[in-house]
Amino acid sequence: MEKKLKFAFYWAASCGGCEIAVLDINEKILDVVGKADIVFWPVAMDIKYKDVEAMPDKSIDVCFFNGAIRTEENEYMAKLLRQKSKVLVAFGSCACDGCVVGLGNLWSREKIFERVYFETPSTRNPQSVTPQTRVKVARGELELPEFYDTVKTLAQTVDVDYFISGCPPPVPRIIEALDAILNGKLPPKGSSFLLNKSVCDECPREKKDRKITQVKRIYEIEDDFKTCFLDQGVICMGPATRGGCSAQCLKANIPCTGCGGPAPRVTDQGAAMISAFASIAADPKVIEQVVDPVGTFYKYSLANSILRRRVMPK
Amino acid sequence: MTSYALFLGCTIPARQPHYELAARKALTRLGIQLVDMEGATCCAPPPLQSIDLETSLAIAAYNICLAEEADLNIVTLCTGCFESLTIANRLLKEKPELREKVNKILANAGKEFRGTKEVRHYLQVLMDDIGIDRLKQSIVKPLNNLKVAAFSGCHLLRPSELLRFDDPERPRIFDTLIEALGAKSIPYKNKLRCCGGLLRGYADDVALAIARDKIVNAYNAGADCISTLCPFCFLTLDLGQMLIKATYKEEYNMPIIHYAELLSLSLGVEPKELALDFHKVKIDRVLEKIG
Amino acid sequence: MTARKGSSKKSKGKGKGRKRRGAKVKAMEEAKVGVFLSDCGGQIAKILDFEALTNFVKTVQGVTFVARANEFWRGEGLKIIVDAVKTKKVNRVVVAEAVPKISEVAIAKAVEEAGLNPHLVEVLDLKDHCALPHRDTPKEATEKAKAMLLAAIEKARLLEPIEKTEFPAVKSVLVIGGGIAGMQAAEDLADMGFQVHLIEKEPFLGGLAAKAVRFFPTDDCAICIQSPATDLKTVTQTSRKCVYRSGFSEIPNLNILTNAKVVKVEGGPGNFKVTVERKPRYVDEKKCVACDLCTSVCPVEVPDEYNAKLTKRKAIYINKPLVYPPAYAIDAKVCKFHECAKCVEVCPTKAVNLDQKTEHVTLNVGGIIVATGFREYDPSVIKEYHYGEYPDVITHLELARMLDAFGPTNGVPVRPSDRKPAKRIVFVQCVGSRDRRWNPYCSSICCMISLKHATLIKEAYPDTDVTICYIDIRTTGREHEYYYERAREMGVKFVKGRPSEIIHDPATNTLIVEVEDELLRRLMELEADLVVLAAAMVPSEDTKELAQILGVELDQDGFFKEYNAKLRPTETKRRGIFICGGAVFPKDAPTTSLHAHSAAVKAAKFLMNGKITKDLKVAVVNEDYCGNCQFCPVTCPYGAITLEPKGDGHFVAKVSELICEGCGVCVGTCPVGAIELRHLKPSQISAQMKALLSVNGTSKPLVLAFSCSECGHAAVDSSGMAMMSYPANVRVLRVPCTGVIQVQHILEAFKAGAQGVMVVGCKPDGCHYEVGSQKAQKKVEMAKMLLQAYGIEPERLEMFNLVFIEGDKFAEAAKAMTERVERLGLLQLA
Amino acid sequence: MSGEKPLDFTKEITSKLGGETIARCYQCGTCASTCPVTRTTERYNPRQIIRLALLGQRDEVLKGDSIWLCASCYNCQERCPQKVEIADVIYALRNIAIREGNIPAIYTEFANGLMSEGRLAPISKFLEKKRADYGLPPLKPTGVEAIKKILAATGFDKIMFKKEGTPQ
Repeated sequence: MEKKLKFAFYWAASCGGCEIAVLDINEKILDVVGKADIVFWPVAMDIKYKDVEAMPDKSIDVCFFNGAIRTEENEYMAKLLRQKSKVLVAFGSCACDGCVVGLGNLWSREKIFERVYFETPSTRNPQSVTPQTRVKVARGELELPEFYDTVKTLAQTVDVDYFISGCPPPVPRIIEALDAILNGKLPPKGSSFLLNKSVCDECPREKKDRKITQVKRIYEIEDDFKTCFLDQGVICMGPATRGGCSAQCLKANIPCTGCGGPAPRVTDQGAAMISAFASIAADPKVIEQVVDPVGTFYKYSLANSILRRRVMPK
Repeated sequence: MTSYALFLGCTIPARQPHYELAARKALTRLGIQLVDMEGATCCAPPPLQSIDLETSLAIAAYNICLAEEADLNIVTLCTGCFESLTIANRLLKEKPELREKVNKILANAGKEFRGTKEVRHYLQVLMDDIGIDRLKQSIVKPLNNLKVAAFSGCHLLRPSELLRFDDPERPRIFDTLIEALGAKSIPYKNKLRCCGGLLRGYADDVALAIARDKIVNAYNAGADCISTLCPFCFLTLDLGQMLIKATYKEEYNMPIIHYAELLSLSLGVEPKELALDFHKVKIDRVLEKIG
Repeated sequence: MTARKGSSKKSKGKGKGRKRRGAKVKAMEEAKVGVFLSDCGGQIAKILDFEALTNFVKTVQGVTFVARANEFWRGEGLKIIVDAVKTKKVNRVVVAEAVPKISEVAIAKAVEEAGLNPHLVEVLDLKDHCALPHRDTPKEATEKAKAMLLAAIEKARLLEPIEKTEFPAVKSVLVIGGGIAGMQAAEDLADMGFQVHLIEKEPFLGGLAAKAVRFFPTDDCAICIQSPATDLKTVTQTSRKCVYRSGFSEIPNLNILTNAKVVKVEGGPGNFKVTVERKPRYVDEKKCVACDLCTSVCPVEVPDEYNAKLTKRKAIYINKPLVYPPAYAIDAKVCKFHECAKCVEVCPTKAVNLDQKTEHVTLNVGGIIVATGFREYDPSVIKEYHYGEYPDVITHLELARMLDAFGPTNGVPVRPSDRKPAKRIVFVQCVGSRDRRWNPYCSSICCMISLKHATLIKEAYPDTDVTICYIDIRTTGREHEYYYERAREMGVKFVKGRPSEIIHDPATNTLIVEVEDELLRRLMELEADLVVLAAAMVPSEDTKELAQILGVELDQDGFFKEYNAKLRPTETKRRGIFICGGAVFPKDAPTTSLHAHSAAVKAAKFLMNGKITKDLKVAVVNEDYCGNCQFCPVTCPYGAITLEPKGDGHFVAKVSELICEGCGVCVGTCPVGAIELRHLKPSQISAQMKALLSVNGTSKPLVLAFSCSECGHAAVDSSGMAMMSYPANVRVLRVPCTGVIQVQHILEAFKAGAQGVMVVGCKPDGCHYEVGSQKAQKKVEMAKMLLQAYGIEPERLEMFNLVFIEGDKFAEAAKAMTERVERLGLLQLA
Repeated sequence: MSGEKPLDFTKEITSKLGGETIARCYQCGTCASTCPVTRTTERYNPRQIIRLALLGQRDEVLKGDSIWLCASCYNCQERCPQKVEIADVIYALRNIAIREGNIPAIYTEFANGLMSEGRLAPISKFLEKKRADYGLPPLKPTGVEAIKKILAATGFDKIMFKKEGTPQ
């Protein structure tokens, strides 16, 4: 019997949906466990840092890393797993492009703390407690990883071999990736397991006059379930978003919000969509109707955009 | 039964109850329910528009708001009210910026124009709600080819872009309704030209000269009477003949009759039930011809 | 599994239906850049330190040869370049040379002759873009010159050869419309040897001109044309001919189809397949001898449209005076056909054939000329004038028919109501023209038509009282003012005032025209026997339908829209389709002729070689990445992009290499980077941007100005030529059209060190690529929103719309932008 | 025309409700030709009023008698080939004139009626009785209080009654 591969899964700054996506592959998991041992998977197995630290370098064959790099711990684990793994896969939108976590780059650490620990209506914090990296308590000193000011993608932190974007990654693409790994048929380094074409290519909706005369929210239209959302005035990120998801949102009559990240030849997903959008906007008024350009066009990719974060007011 | 908020305006109740009486009788007989409006005011016609257009729009809109609150469309008898209210209603429905401006003013009076109601002239009610066929069937006393010089007044037709009542150069509705009563709507010179009424009080001489033209043209065409829709036209032409007599020493004895009166008569209302004593030029000649 | 970023296999162009010329694109050889520095006769060497520049250039990677001379675009200088290409193995040529464009063309030509692809040349203008405007700060100017040279070299290293291609051009033209415009254009082209198909929707040629009888200002017979070339052997070149005496129909290569209209157009410029529907005439043109026996037996009488319905004609008829073809035709709308068939029986040559069917003819033509003319507006909508209601209110075309000696009243103007001669005639100008309710434009010829008719009447019947009510008399053509003068001398009355109403007095059968004589400030009631309305001239019927079939635009008034009113007045945006005459706007006969000849020349120029040779400086789609979002086809100003099915249910964009003008508006739109310009790749923009911003050497914050190759660059050029000055921190990056610029480029510029970004393009309505400038403006607006959200002052980005003569404004803008950015302080990127 | 600034007056008019279209006028005279007042009296010619206004003859337009002679019949507006809203332009001019104190007496009367009763024509005791005799329902009270609030909000009351409710 062949030697089994060693897999690791890690969850950094993300919602955890990617972990669930791993389970969405259903019976395929049987192939995986048949051919590979999972040596590290904090969400499912009790294992400590020191256990990983103790592993020999490059002893993990493939590490699937989801989540962005938000804290000192995220960064430490990214570096550690890079060191221990032969192949590091950025798994999911957070690891690839920063995703919603990356939208934190619109604020500074201080602002975020202020908001989270003081301002939200549900917060009661009479002692004004905020996270500290070191806190003395009765039983000794506690350590917390530092919360960084800027969210980074995995590739901005360590060298990444492969990417599977998506929030979470589409199941067929995960299966393709696993097949490639299990069969030792890995593509060139730096490849993505998503498709080269955009979501539009897979979308069943009909494209019509391609002229946006008014920006509308989805509840403002009477969707005919046939016509492209953009033709109905609803901003859909499909044209600028890397496909491979079979346009599943659109098939459920929800416009694409862009989780596949930028198209392969594009460095900035939001700017690419803005260029396209502005080019087909009927008049300048339409442009004014876009309320939240970053939230709309960079929902998943702010941390991986050209400018990456907001310049904080002094 | 179709219900309307009856917008009376100022001149009809104050000066021409015979018009109101005839209109109420006729429309009720034809199955239209008229609901008197609480708190209605002046419609803000041209004299007020001359002082301030914005205020006038707001006053007109205020009155439309009353109808919106009562959930009724408005019917007007007076052509002037029809114009003021229709223009305000159209402009405010079609121009959001103007509407916002006017609503800011109306907020002071606790009102908001929503644009949910229509303003109709009672001729439109006759045409659309009752219909020519039903109207004809209701006639019990046809007007025996009475030669009527129809004079709708300017503000039923113009500005046509906003009023959208009838073709402003070739109107047919009023004539059709006159002929439905068995009368004959005769052509006469300058039929669509103004009566000059709005100049009364500022340039009475000019107003009278214009009114005289009207009377003369109808007279020369052999009209038995001039039929009006607007209390102002009525006043100008009816009272005007007294003034013409005094100024020009001419006497035409041209009866001026509101269409509502002709309608009532043809529907079988007895002349004595109508307030015909409000006519300065007596209409006996017409009553005789009708028989 | 796919590439995460960047690299991809190159899609191979397919050479369908055309020949490629020149060397196949060789595998990328190593770039050996030759840099040629012109000091413009020493002039700019006083400002720029050429020693330093030469030394700098020598250190740049890829540069294998550097030379300096007084000029490089001709003479000895050019020989140096040719020599470097031939003997020094230089395969990328960077020339710093002034004389914009002329130098580029001359150098490219020489380089091509030397065996190098002419697109491997990059020319930059150190004189007008650097030395002159920065002459007060020579050191900073030299530093900027280094940046400019570096940018040019970096771009040059990435240049790739661009091929030439040939497209077939069928030497045949379809002319639509048999009025004077169509006939003139057809004749020109046929004389030049093109196969011409002239189609006319009516059964007879002649159009409006045939009805108009005479033309101003010569009062000439309306229906004469130039002599066809076939006659040149015997007749002098200057002679004119009556259409029906010109032998027009016998011109070789001219195929005339009457009763015909275009129903379908396929193919493209140079090679259209046009389907023409030909309705039956029911009379064989070749057999009919025009004997008139048929009309004498025909029992059906209808009002004659040709005679403005003033007379009747039969169901089988011919227009007189005679025009082509000299054969009768049957009006299918009224003929009783086999129920009657009297004409069949009586015809001595058996020419009548009631069983003729509608035919469809397919024509293969290289170009199409639209000459469908205009028509008189039906003024019955202007109810205050009672046209169509009062019989004595007529239009000019109806009057023209009366004034025709062959016409319905044999030349006498009469009151149609009682056929009595009209002794008092009032003309009303601007009926349905210059009227926002109907047609807002001035129909431009009606004043002259009224003057013509007024003088014709006065001449023949001097005691007729003719009054013209006008708003403005417009007599702008040559000799037209004399015509107006003559009318006054002849006693035509002029009332300045537009009548408000025409009233009919039944007692006297007199018309009363109510008008204010503004000059007297008096209301007039002009009594008239006949009122003639100068009705507006509007596009011919079916213009909309034809425009749709042809895929060309109409203007706001419904006429065919020219490509450019000044420079391409007889071309449309669709190449190979030309327009002329009244189809473009109402015109008099001389202007129509002019227009027709112009269209003919344009068509001839387009097709004369039997092929169209073109440098493939066009957009290219990489099918692997195109996601079928269908944005590019709608943004392309030329309709050059279509979607092509891939057979698997998927579609990809396809650029027509013939139609594409290479502006890059599609590139600026494509959200996945699937379209590139062959002549300006994204990598070249990035390389230039980085280079331009890499050498600072000024005390001022760097500003990057994207400028289009047309008005934008012209403004930058003229700024230098006019010795305007602006600081050297402003660096210009040239793109074909600002429409190519994407928001990414702007962000990258800031990232690469620009403190401010300018976008300099044509005026929004004057973009050389139609829409590019407007699209750029919208992108700039959105980019500003984005910058705001990023916490970056949006004022750091600005679009400027300039033209060549606004070099001063470019200098001002550059200064203002610099000051603005200085005021904002150093840009902090997170 | 010395000292007048034509553009300023044109701008003033076009920025007023009703006056927006004045500059489209090309002086064709259709309005004058169709006007029932112009054919009755030399005191009024709409074309001339527009011409004066466009030439900046502000005083002549606003202080003169002419603008008060429009009968608001809209004939001119209906037939104007340039869609100049002539009757509305006249309203706009009157609005400006009234703000500058050129208020014909009849307008003060109307304004008084509106302010005090919410209607332009007062109802007499005689009429009330007559109404009752004919069986007409008693008239509902007008919303005069609301009208007062509207007039206060637009400044109408101040335009017409500069000194504490006394007509100017």
